[in-house]
Amino acid sequence: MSVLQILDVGLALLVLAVAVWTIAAREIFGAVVGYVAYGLLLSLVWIRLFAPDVALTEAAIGSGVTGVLLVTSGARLKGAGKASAAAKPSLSLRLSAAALSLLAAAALAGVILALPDPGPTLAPEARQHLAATGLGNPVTAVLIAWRSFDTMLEKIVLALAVVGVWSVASDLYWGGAPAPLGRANPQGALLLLEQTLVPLGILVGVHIFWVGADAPGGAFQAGAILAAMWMIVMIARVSEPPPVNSRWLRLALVAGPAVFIVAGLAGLGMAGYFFAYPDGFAKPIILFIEAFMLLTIAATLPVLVAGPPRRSFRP
Amino acid sequence: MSVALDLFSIVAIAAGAFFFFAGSVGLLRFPDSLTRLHALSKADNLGLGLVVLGLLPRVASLLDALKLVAIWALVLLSGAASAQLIGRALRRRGGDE
Amino acid sequence: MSGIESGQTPNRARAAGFRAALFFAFWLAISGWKAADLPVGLMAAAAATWASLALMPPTGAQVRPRALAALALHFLRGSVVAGFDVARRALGRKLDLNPGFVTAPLRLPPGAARDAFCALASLAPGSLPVEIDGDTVLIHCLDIKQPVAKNLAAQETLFMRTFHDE
Amino acid sequence: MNEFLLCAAGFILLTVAAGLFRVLRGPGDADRMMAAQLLGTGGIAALLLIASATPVAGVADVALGLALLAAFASVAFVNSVGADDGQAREADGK
Amino acid sequence: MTPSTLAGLVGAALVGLGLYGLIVNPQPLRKILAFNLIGSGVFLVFGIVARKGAAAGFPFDPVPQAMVITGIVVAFAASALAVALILRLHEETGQVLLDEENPASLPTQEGAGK
Repeated sequence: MSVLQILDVGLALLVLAVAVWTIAAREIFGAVVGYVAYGLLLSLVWIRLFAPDVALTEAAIGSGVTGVLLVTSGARLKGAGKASAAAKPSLSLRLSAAALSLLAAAALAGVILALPDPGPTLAPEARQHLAATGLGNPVTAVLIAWRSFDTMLEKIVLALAVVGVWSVASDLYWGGAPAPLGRANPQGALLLLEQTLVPLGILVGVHIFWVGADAPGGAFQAGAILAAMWMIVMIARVSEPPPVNSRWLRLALVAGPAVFIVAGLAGLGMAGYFFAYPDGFAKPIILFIEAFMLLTIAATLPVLVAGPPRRSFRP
Repeated sequence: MSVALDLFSIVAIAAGAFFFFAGSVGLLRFPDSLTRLHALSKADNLGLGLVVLGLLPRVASLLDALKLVAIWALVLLSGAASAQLIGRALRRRGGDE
Repeated sequence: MSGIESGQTPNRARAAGFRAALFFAFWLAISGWKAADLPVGLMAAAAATWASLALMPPTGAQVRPRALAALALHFLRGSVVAGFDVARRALGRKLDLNPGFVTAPLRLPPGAARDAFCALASLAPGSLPVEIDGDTVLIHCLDIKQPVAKNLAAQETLFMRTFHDE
Repeated sequence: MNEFLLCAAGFILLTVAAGLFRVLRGPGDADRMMAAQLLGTGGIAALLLIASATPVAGVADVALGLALLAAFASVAFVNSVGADDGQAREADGK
Repeated sequence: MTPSTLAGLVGAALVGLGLYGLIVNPQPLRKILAFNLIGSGVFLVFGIVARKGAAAGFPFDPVPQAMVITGIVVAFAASALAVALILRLHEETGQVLLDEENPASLPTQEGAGK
């Protein structure tokens, strides 16, 4: 066994241990911190699977933004969580759940061990499409050029999630702004972080967006980083979550899918099928679409974390 | 030359790993939350700094070296700020558990 | 970086130029200097400068490069000493701890400069500023027998020498 | 040399994982958050070491993203302890 | 055992763990956590499929990886929606258990005003 294999096994055991803790922790908050750590470890696993694009997404969204969402809501629910700790499910339920889970895991493991190696692959076709787009990063090419329908629908799912979160609001507050993300009187260290980290974060976000055409990165990862920066600014109370009827906000939220659909229709009109990019122009068009997706993701994630409106439209 | 550079890498990275170890030990052994915060914020930043230092001779270009240093600087900034943030939260709660 | 905001245009323009140059240098460090990427880098630096000016209005402070180097060296050394200090205390057979709080006066006025100084001070050995109250800072120390307040004052002098008003 | 880098990565992961015992033991939520923060820094170090020893492109950018978000969860945590919007009055029995 | 097979097995175990947590934990927020564990387990299985599909000069098959990236974003959106629902339930009823014996009282107009 080489060092690398030992490292892999250790990493796998660590991931599993943290996952067990996330499920078994007595308090909500402990479980949430476990989940943040879990997301970090998972991005190491993705690096070992030769998937830096996924690792970056997992680090930014799976661990970072989801972590903030859960930490915030976990603190809000803390009292309720403690009171309910007594209501434990019965032994029989737990045993049957364990049996069912074991069965599911074993079946999945069996499938994985039975996978042919090398397995069925779409990589050669992806290679062809990559050549047609002029991009260098196959994952970005798949996302925007080849499987663009999936990506567009996923953007629409994001918009639907925003509609869902907003519609949880009580009628009184419709059209108003979500509760502030941060507390009054932020302390100096938070302001320092916001003043120095945010401009650097913008640079890193644009960089990851831009290299995403040819190297690991792209609109999703960059959008998540920019979203995180906006959230830090809101936590420092330098800016507040915008009201849900703000026109600019709504434009930003739909810009990505809208531009995507327009580009698809243009392809239909010009080259004969939905999402056909004309030869030679694929790369600029893809980057154009991605820029709007970046905007939409950077706007959507903080809006989802901020939650439904909690303050009336006119204060 | 390359042997010397390798030796330098090994020494620096080993030292970095040592400080991570010390930080973890401190986190586990120190008696109250605020002293544990010291262990965290001082040892692991230095550990990462030494690991970055050790990796510098191994990078392909100056660009990669600058990026490594940028990563360290960002962690340093985040670490310094979050140590103060957590410290004040602990103080506010009287949180010397 | 400290003092009253002057708000004069040339001042603001100079600060903007200075920051834009810094951000562009950071962009080059993370993204490289291929000619095709430069326009994007300039746009990113402009966006970062805009954000920076909005979040931290310029105050007309000047930086002395040599003093900055001395400051950086001082805190780098302090950071190393702090790491050894923690390691020694953590790994010793018996925990060598004498924790407690010390209050120290701050001469820097409230603002970005003070926040930055406190962040730097949290890297110094044995000290961790946890709360600022008016013009005093409450420092948690690993060993209250160390001259923490005196060291802090010396560091502050060094810091104020580096960033000075016009 | 690569073996050494991987050993160092494994060792760092091991030590920060030991630090994760703080997540188990607590006692306070702040201790848990500190352990997660330590894992973040150690994870970045391990990532850089692994990247230096194995041929995967773009790992430096992943580390850059992680470094940028290193304080993110802690900021949210500090922000939410005793969140004073009238909802979270917990009765800590510590 | 190759690293990808190992990761796949971890994925399978995570699906099992998450499923158990989803059934057993009565608190909705914990159920969200468990659900996310299942999700990341499935993503890891995608990861091994992507790795085994290495061909045409790529060390991986980019299609499953792209799907995982969209999947992570969708999982976040679903979590955010679920959290919003839970917080609203908590606001209305003061409790967060999904429990038939203690049915959450229906929200009233007065209750909406906080």
